[in-house]
Amino acid sequence: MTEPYTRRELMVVAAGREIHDHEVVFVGMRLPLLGFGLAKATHAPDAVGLFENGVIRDRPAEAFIYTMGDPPNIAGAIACLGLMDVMCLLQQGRVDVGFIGGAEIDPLGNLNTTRTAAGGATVRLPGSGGGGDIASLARRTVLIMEHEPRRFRQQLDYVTSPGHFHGRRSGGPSTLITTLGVFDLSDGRFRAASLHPGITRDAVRNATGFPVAIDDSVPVTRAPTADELAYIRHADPLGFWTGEPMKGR
Amino acid sequence: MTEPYTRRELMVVAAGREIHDHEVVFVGMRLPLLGFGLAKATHAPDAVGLFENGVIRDRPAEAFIYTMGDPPNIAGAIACLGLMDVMCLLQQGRVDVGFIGGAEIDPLGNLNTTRTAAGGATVRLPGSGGGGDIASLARRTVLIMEHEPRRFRQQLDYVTSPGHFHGRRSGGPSTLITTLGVFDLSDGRFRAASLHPGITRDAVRNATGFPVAIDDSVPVTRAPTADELAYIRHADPLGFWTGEPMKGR
Amino acid sequence: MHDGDSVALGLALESGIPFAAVHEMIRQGRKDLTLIGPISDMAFDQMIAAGVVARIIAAWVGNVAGGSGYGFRRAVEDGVPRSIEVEDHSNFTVGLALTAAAMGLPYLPTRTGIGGDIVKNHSRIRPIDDPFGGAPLLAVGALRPDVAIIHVQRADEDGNAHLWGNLGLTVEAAYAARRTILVCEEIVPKDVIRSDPNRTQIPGFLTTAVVEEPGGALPSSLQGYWRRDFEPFLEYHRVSRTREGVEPWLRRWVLEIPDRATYLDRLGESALERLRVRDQRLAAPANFAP
Amino acid sequence: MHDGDSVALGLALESGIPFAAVHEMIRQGRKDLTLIGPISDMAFDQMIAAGVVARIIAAWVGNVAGGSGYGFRRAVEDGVPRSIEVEDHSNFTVGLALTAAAMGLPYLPTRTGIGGDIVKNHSRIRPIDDPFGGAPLLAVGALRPDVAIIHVQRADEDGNAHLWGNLGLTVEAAYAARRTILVCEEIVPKDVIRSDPNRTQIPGFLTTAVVEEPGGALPSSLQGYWRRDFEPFLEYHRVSRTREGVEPWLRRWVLEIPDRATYLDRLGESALERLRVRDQRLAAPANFAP
Repeated sequence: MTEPYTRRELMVVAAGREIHDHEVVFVGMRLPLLGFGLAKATHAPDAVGLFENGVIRDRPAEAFIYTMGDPPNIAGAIACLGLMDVMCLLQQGRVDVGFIGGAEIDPLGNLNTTRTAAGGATVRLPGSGGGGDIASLARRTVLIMEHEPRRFRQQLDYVTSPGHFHGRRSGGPSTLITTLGVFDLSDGRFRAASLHPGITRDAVRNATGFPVAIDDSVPVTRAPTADELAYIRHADPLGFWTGEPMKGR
Repeated sequence: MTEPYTRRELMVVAAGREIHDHEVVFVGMRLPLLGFGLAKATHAPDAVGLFENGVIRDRPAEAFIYTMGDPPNIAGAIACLGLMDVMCLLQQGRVDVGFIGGAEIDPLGNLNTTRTAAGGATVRLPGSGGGGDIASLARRTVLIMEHEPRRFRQQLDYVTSPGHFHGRRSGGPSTLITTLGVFDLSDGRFRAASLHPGITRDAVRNATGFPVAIDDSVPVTRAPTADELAYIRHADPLGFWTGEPMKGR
Repeated sequence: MHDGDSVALGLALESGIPFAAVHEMIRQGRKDLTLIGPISDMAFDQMIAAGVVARIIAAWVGNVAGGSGYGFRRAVEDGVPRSIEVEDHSNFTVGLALTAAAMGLPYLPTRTGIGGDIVKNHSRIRPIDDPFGGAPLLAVGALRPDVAIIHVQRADEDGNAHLWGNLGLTVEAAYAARRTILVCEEIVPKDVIRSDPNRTQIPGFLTTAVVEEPGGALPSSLQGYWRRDFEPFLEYHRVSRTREGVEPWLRRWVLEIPDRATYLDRLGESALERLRVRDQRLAAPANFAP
Repeated sequence: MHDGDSVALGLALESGIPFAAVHEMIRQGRKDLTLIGPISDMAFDQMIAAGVVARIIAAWVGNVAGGSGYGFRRAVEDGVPRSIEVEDHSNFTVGLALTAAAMGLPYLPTRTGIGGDIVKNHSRIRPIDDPFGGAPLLAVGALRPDVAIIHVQRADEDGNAHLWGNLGLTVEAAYAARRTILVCEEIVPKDVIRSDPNRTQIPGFLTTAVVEEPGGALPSSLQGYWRRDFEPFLEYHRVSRTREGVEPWLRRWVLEIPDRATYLDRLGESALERLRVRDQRLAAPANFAP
């Protein structure tokens, strides 16, 4: 009987599992950052993390960081390069996996973080940041989203970060981790790989604005181990990211 | 009555005069390097020197250097950038004047440092180094040469460093400093600006394998002052560059 | 600085944002500025909310801690306090545009963005063929800011700058800009700069002006000098939800303050003490002896 | 290293030339190597004279102190000891070719060389139009070396490298190469590297192997560690005038020596003492405390 955990702690564990040992990882903030630290602490000790500001780390920051530019993320880094350096490594294909979040997603794994008319009037969102670049150039991408009907749309108003498209030469979304489950997006499918404990097929279907394949045999997302929870709570002691709903960018 | 000086000391002084205060100078080795130091010590205290290896200096090296990469040229530099950084500044038009030497020259100020059949059989020369880039991209270039008939050719076998050519959009050779005189090459002319003391018009004509304009009123190259000589002999105490004939690259 | 200038700032992403200069531009009531940067955290949002901006060339405009930039949204969605144009980029495409200018080139090729909407019908980006017969590419046109404003740890009086920690697009922008203005924590003797030429990110002949303004990047961080002051980012995010909320904030923290020194006084010594870095974690020695 | 590999070295120009690796490649009797670099000082000339080179991609091949590279001349002019192909470049075009590969691009545009013969009928350089309608440009095709060999001051066991002083094209080549081999003066604990992440020029995941070989760059210099040993350059220039002169030199200084340690013994302790940097001129402190 495992101890209680939040849905975001479960998502962090799922994110960590997407990182293999020795991989070069384009790390985002929030859940992927925790997932990277968790992977380093468990099954991927030799993974290396790149940040879009040019920072390269082979271990997580020693203190909690709110942004990738916070001083604890610089102190003890193995390199502080420029943004162009890491983007060029990305374009060269030296980055194995990148994490991206989005406000909206479509069945091909396209993400929108630029503008949406989903609610009627057009709402301006912050924009791409490095998301569009990671989506274009990483060998594979892992997407992380709030699983809500208004965010899972058959047709996006704007594609900020390209998913699978005709003529795509490499990369593209491999996995989507949501508040309801984990989904396999490789080669343009949209198939449930696991549902989080207590989440029904109908709950997923009702929260997804387009058809999603869910096998009868779909497993339950593995619960975090005590060690995994211990790591996450050490890294996010106030539950800033794992206790409350995810935020914007 | 000034004290005796070598022809190369005279050339150093002439090179120094080509540098104006506050200019950004792509410095070569040997005579131009001494000329840069001389200009800094006299009329151009705020000139800045760039080297193709990425070094930027606002004062000469503290010790004699044989190559631009020698440690005394790094210690006390204001910046050590990369080769691409200084080349990009050059391509941007941020470099006012660059110095280049060559094995052969033609009437348009084209230089050959790649290969020549002047002596019959083809002789392979070292190549461009940064010379071709400085010739292409500096706002103006100053050329430095041994003045010998075999080097001053109507037609070169190979143009390593472009001089004036049809369709040239900017830059090009402005001045040529030789062992016999100083020549104005601006806008494609080849005109004697001054002849070194004791050098006759005929001596120049006989040493130049193509027509050269020499006014009857052509002045004599101004002799080095005692201060200028003092600087040069302090900077090149053994006469490594100013006592003996110029070398290769 | 002139009205209508294009200004690159916030180039190191979340750290070293020259807020002192940002607030001074607002105080001076600059008009029709074009802001250029990768992500600006809340600096761009404050300038937009203050009405000094006509155009944005950026990859992301918001508030890193909070998400949305409400000043940005009001300007784009409702034209309040004025409408602005937005040239959308990714971090890489805005970086390529600045790098092209830094290299003295009209454009740079790239593969980023293909298949997405950012690069479609973009005024600065167009499809090109690979002259060597490879896959199709995009050409990102050069972007030369009128001014780049850069906060660094130390510089000499000639504007040779030592900068460490985050770099982002700082160097590319300094090379690309027509004028580069340095704000530094300390103006140091030339020999400090000369002691470590590899630490010089910006050579002085690219620098137009140097201003000594300690704490000029607060509330953003500066490695070895200032921690990030997190609360002001959240506070601004809260109050900027409405125009009625942001205007008093602008008066209190920008318009009614003559300069950065007063801003720091208003923060208070206990806050400054909490933010000032006192510990030392020095770089391992590097010997430049010849 | 394999026969037929393309090898980039001498990337910092006159300093940090990995002569220990150069001599080892000669000892191993490598065949048909392609050498890539801006200028190589006498390293390329020695490899050519030893017959291990089939092709040169460089801006300048000679002996900086002396001028001509006689081994290079014999190979090009007379096919002795074997003929070689030469792909001529300027420093900028060979840098652009490596940078294009480092950026993951098929080419980079430039204006350098227009009007000269280097860029005419060049296998890697062709004329292109500016997609934005400006003046004609040249496209320099990407150059991806099989191996880059780089001598640095210090690295950790993962191959994160601190390098200072001359950089030249070192970083671009490390990014561009399929495999990067580091030769360093000292392998240091990771915390030394981590103490100054801005000094890290090459991140470890680009490094294939790290070799600790103090003095491995002699007779070229390495900032803070070794002065340039000038005489061997002049001596090699003298003896390499003829094939009969260079072969005994190669035997004495390369072929009959098992390794770099023996080379240093043969130089003698007094020479090493004269070349070893004992003074300290340390970089000004940079604080990375968070």
